[in-house]
Amino acid sequence: MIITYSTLFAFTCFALALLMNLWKIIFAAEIADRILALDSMFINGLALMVLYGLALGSEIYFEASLIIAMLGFVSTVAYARFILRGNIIE
Amino acid sequence: MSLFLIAALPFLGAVFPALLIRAGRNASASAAGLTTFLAFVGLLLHAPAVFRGEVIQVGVDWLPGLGLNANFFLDGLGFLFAAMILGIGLLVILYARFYLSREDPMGQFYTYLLLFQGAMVGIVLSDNILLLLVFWELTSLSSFLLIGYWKHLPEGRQGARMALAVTGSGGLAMIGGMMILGNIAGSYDLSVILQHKDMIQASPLYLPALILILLGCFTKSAQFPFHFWLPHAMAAPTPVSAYLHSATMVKAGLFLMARLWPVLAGTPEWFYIVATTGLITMFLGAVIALFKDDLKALLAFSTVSHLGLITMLLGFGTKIAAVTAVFHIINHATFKAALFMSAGIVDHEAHTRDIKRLGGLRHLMPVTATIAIVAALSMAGIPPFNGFLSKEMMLEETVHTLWGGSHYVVPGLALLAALFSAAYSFRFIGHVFLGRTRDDYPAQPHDPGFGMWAGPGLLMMLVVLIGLFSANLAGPLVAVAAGAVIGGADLPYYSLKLWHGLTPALYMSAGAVVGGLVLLKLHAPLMAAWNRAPRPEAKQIFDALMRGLTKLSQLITDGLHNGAITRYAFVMMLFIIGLSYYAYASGTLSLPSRTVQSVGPITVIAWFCLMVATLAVVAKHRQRQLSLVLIGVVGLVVSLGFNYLSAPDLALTQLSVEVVTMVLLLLALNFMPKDSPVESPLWVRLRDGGIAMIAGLGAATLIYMLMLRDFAMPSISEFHLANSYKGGGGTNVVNVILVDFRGYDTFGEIIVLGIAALVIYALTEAVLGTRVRAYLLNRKPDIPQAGDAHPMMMVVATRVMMPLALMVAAYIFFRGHNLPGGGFIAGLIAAIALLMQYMASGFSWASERQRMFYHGTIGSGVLIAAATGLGSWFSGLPFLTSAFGYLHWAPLEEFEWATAALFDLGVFLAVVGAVLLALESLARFAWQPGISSEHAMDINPARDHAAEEAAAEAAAAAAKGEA
Amino acid sequence: MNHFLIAPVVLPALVAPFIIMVVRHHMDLARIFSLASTVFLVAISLVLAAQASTGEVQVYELGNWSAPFGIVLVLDRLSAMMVLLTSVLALVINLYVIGSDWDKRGANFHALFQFQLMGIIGAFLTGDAFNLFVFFEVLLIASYGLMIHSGGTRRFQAGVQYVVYNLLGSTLFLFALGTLYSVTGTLNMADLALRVAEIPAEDTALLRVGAVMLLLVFAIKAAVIPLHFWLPASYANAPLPIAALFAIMTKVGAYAILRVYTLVFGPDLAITQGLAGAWLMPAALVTLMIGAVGILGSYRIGRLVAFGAITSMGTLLTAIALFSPEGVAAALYYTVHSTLAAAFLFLVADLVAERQGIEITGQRLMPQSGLIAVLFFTGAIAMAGMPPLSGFLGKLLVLDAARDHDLVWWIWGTILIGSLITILGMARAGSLLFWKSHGVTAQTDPASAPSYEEEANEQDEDITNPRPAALPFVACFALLSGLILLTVFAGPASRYAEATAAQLFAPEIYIKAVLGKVTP
Amino acid sequence: MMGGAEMVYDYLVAGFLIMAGIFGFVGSFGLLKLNDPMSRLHAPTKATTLGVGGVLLASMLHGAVVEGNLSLHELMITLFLFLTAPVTALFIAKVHIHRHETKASLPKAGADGIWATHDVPETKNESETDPAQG
Amino acid sequence: MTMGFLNIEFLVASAVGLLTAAGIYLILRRRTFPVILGLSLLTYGVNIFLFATGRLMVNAPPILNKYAEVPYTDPLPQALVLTAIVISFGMTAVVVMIALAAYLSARDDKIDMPHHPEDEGEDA
Amino acid sequence: MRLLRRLLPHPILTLLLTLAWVLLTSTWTLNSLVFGFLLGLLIPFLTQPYWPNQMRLKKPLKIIEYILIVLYDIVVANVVVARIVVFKSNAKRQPAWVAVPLDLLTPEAISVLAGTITMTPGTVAADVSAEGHALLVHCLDAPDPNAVRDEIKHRYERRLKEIFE
Ligand code: NA
Ligand code: NA
Repeated sequence: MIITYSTLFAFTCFALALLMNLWKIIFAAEIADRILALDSMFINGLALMVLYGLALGSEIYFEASLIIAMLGFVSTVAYARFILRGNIIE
Repeated sequence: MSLFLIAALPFLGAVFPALLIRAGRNASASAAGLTTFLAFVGLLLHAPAVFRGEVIQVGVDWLPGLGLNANFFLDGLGFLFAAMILGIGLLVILYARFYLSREDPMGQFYTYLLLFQGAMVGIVLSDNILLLLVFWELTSLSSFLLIGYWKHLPEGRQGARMALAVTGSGGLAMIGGMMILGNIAGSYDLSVILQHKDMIQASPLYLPALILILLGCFTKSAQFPFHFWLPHAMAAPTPVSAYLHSATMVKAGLFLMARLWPVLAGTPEWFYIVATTGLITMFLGAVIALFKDDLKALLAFSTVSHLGLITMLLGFGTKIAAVTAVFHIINHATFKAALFMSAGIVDHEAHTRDIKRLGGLRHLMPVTATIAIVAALSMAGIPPFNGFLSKEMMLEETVHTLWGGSHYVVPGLALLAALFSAAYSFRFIGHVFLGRTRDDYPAQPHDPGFGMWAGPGLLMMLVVLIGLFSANLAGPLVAVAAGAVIGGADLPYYSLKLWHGLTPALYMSAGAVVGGLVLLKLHAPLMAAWNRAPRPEAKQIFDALMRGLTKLSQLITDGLHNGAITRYAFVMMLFIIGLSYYAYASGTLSLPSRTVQSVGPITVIAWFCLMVATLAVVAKHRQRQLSLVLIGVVGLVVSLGFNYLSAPDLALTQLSVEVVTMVLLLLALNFMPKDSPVESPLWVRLRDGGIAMIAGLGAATLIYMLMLRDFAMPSISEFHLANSYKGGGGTNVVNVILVDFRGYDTFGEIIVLGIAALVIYALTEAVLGTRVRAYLLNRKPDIPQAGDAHPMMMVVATRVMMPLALMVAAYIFFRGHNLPGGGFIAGLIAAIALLMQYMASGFSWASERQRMFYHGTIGSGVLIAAATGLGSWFSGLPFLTSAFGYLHWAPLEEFEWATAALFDLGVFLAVVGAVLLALESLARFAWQPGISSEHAMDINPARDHAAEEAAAEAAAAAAKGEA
Repeated sequence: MNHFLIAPVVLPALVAPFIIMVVRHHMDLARIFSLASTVFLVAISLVLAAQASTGEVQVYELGNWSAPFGIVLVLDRLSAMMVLLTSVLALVINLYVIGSDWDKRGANFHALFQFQLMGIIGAFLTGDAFNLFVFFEVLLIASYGLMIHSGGTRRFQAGVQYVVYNLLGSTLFLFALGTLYSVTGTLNMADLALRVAEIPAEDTALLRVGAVMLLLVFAIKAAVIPLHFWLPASYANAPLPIAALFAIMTKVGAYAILRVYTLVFGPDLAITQGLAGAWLMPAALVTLMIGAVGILGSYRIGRLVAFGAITSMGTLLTAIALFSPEGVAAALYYTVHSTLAAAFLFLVADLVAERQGIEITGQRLMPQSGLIAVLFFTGAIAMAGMPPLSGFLGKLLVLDAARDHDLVWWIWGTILIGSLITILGMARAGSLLFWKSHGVTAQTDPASAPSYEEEANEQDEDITNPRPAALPFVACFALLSGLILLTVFAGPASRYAEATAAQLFAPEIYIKAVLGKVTP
Repeated sequence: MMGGAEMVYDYLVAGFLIMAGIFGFVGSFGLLKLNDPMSRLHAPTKATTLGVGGVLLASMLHGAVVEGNLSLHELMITLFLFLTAPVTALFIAKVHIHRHETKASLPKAGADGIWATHDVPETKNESETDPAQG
Repeated sequence: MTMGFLNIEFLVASAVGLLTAAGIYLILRRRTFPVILGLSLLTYGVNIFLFATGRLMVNAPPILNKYAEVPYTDPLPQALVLTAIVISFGMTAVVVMIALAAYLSARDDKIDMPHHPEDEGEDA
Repeated sequence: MRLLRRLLPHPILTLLLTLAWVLLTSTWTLNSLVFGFLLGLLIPFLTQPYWPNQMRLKKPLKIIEYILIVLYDIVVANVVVARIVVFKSNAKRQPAWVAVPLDLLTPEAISVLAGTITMTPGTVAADVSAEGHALLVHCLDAPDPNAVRDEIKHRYERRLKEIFE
């Protein structure tokens, strides 16, 4: 029971975090903030995924989380490198 | 000789002149002459039978399903025409040998001529109207080549195109008419059709068929109002004119009217259309001919007039008129061919054919003058020449013909036509050959060699002989031919002779001759009046029409296909939406059979993120990098959604594909503008938005309604769920479907990837082979670059992250058959792992360290997948049949093996190769001198330190050495 | 199990990777392998055609999974005919490309060419709707590569449009397949046919949407107005020998319409009434007319032939839209003709373009113009459907098949008037190309020539000095011989077409062969 | 009936979850609230990471106790995050420095004189060979 | 806890609709880049559409469970979507490269081709 | 020995990868261990060109101590940051740049230090100097930047110097 409620709490927190990230992505004045917000969004999404697996008692969703962690990093670096160098694989 | 051979000989012969021209002009001409001669002899061999009234028939099936058979038959009419075509053809070949100059490609000429001749022979021998159509259109095409033979003359190609346009369109109309005719009669065989007069004339489709067929005949035979093309065809060399206008091309229409006379003629429709057209043409042609200064133009319009005459006769629909028509066909062929050839000789010798610049030639070229004068007198209807005979018979017929209740219309106009006809004939004689000898010819004319005048000379003999001994000489031929025209019925009474007594026709003839002389006398003032009179110039009208048509076509074509894919796509959407909506609205929809499933707030928040991000992409699409970030959000949420909705494989795939795509787009964006300008006006944006919303609404409604209903029958995927483990050896049903149940799809899919990489590679080669390369080399970055291209921390992190990522790839690969994953995702992750390395230390640095042969990787992936599929052949099983089993090696536990894993390896390799090849291509675009760094990271104090120490040591050593 | 069915797909799928792995840098070897593969394809296709001509429908169960659960290949007269046509055409074009060195003007030509064949043949043989999608994509992506082969600005620009337009088509394909699967629960075409027949009458709307979307997908491939816009620029800007190969690609669309709308949504099926015939016929007629008008209005040779291809698709679809055995038989005969004719004319157009550029108003003197003029003239005759070549017979067959149709006058009128405009357009182009080029006076100042011409010339640098190779002419004459054979043996050819049409209108044979049953 | 040990586990899991939620929220909240770009970088890189760490711990513990199998999957994700978060932060900081900081607005870079992001070489090395030709 | 009228089917359908609409709108823009973005969005839309044709289920992944009788979602559309994703990935890569090539060659990324009207020539 | 170094270029990485495999598969079986080890040998062998130099640790066991310290710092200091973020107004907060001169030389060590700085709350490693002899650190709220610099050098860099150099 307590786990259910705490899971729901965590769900809500991360979902709200997602919304805040989205807000920042769209309305930030700075590209750095947008990249940052997208990175956070990846991580918050990952958290939601893990929470979902926890709530369902399933391990099926683990790979997705793993991939999100990896790909969030790659895309953040790619976006940042684009700003820094233009060519991201020079 | 078989009719097949007769019809085929000219076509076979057409090959030789073009080939033999290298052996000389004589060889070429002889080849042409010989084949024609052979065909002519072959034809004559049938003469006895034909004159006995027999009909020779041969045939084979060609396209029996359609009723198109290669059936030929030879009756009197066919014989007459074939004889004219081949006989005059021979003379033309002879004549042309001497007429054409050295510069003219003679081989081509004879080839075209024989093609044309073959087509004509085909028309007159066909016993199947579809076959006849084949030859009919062939005459249009081959005459196009003949008329345009002198390629350097603009008049040549214009005349050729005009002839093709007019006769071609008539021919197409005729196709329609013939199809109708065949459908009424139930057969396309002429011999059958000719039996069904009543059925055809009673059919409601008789009139359309008649009009369409007549359109073909009239255009071909230059009947009013289609007569205008014929004079322009005079741009052709004179032998061509002689041939086309005496015996062949223009006679084809007459032939067909005669051929179908038994079933089409005799109705009021026939009479009023055909006779009236003929009458008008006859009159008009004669009048215009009088005012032509060009010899060939004069003859051309006289041809028009005489064709009108024959058409009118056929149009009368009476048997005796038909006989007269046949007789005049023969006569006209003889004198007109002789006249054209004479005119050609004049042109050839005097270098002009302008009547105003000619005169008195009888002294300079007596032989030619004799021939031309005799033929012209025949044309004028002067006894005792053959033209007189048929013309008088014609006048006689007009007297008996009522038109719209009037006795006078037909004879009156016919008389006027005869009068003008006499006048232009006299002018031809008088203004060219008679009169004072001139000394201002462009060249000094004299009679040509025998070869050139032999043909017209022979024809002149015929003109005279037929005139004198018509009953004996032409009688039998007229009889069999006319017998064929009137369809086997008994011939009416007629006699072919010069003197019929004092008939109205004689008075009319006399009147015409006198009137003709008067007109000639008055020619100068009449000509002046004619030139003053406004009249439509057919050529200009036609030209304007054609130019207009071409312009209109260009306008339509360019207007529709203006290169704007935005518009193409819009039209496409509109059409798809419209038809889909129609399909939906015209069907029936049952009530939902499933209930909706409720959702929690978290899901709604995720959905909200997706929707907002999507809208933001649209709103911010001009800021390209931002829109890429936003698409990243969309991809992330979609992946989360797939996971939420029980599709972990999809989530993995979607996410990895999205990241790789994003990287490719960023790499491409590096070279492209970073913003899109505002280009479409507001209304366009509203319009596009409107159609987009309708399409979106449609897609949403469709899937919503689909989701609320069950499958009409159980889905085949129940089988997949039930057999995935038993038959495929895997618990991840999606993967088993991909590598086993539907492995063939996956095989196609990796080939798509492989091809994509090949295309990208080829494209890169193509682009970098052009001046784009120089541009790229000199290109300055359009956003300022920061220092430290390869940060130390990134490099160090990658040294651990990349092996870990590869480990993850291996993990995803090996477990895919039973749990989410598989070769494709593993391939993408491996590629992303390498991408990490490229981002850390640069593509050049990394690829110099480890050469990857991307082509080889892709190729081996496809080959492995294919080989795995082929492996099952050895067990006698179909392509891509999988096998699996379990291995036990002590002390390890049981391993599962599956050929599907090998197949998946192919997938893996293809994916890795494809992604990396794309990355490599983009790296090549970006390559600039100095881009490749020597070190993995730009900043490395340890390296500097070591270098300093080494330098210090070296300095110390050097110092020691010095010491 | 008759492995011949899969052979024409697997062979190029093996040869292509082999070429890119092993002989990528050896053009001669690549040519040999590519050519050998194509020759083998012809041989295999002949075997398949012989097998299919017995009237038996053969099925190949991939992965040893029976239909409808796995993917099956199906060989019937229609697929055999299309495969044979494809491989013969491919062989000829391969010869041409080798002879004219087109394959050296860009990378990876032969591999892409083999994959292209694999895609086309795979599409003809498959019995599965989703697999058809996959092979459509294979053939499309290969065609993207071939279309932009050797590069050039306009080619790239046209390439972008071609890809984007086709991606829209592919998306629509997925929408259609999803809808059909969602309603019926199957993807196998024979199984679809069975299930569609069982759909209750009160629930047809969604199925109808799926059916019409599928038809539209094929209509895009078949270049039906107003979905044809991708064609002119793509074909005109592709290397012309490639455009010649593309002559078969529009036929893939026509084939798919025939297949699906005789097997699954047959003309007698009540629930899909009004979806195909009602609009397809008028659209086909307009297509025909637009193509003809385009021929008359074209000022570049590639574009001229491209519109010729559209016209012939219009004619072909007119015949298909009759949805009668006679119409289909006519359509099949015409398919063979128009494929050969369009390919032939594209090859001749390339001969011309190589010698005097792509502009129809060109003033340059053309070497070997006599022979090429003859070829062009013959090609124009074939394309316009004039006698004596098979196009005329094909057209007569179509006209004859249409005689009982409600729109018979429209059909006849359009076909005949369309032919006339085509003839006029071809005559105009031919006389400007070949007759005017002998003219002594240049009428336009070359300095004022528009820049895109330079662009076009830049792509083909040695247009004034083509190698006097015989192979391109051999290829042209091979196609011409094909046309002549099709004319001479029109009887047997049309009998095969009739038998094929009869087989299509008796789908129970196909269904029985695939599923082993004819009722669910 | 719930045993005492399980109860402890439950509370532990719940504690982790609540901590995770708070940190996750704070991380993204900071992104909104903090007013200078470099400060904004702090919140998500750390708080979010820790938030996820909490979730992962909770998941691991939950798996071990409730499901009865010790799954260490989550450690792998944690490892990834800890490896990547500093690099992510570095890059975003570099973006900020590149676009908004100058040599003067930053503290002196010790003996090296300049921070790497500002250290743009004036000329490029021309001696490299062209891989496109190879 | 449920959200009133909202249900999974509605959320998915509206997502399909919006992605499709946004994709089409961007495809109708005049530069290659937004068109490619539009194609990406449209691809998302159609993939979700295709996926949803198997009907939606939560917590029923098509991974066979040897130990318990659990419901499975329809695996077939998932396999189809996977194939479609891969194919559209290849297509996107190609179109990006061609668009880049076109841009670099023409130095212009307009997607509509410049139109050259007919030169005045001899028509008759 | 040389052969061994080529086959096993980074033993620690091999161990890490083997561990990763076991973590991934989450099955403690011999199969998993053997397979993971094989991959752990294979992958570093393949990626060796990208990590050319050998990394040597002077005092490997000190790592554990270091990790524990850092973990502790992370947890404790996160709470501090959370408080600052949520409760401290922007006006009162005193963000600052700090330049940290480095004694460390090897990239690995510097990277670990920078990572530590970033992961421990309140500081982010933002850049290195042009030659790598200083780190640029940003502090979220540092009334005394010098104290931050000293703590970094004392608490982390010193330990890393021991471990790595
Ligand atoms: Na899988
Ligand atoms: Na697949």
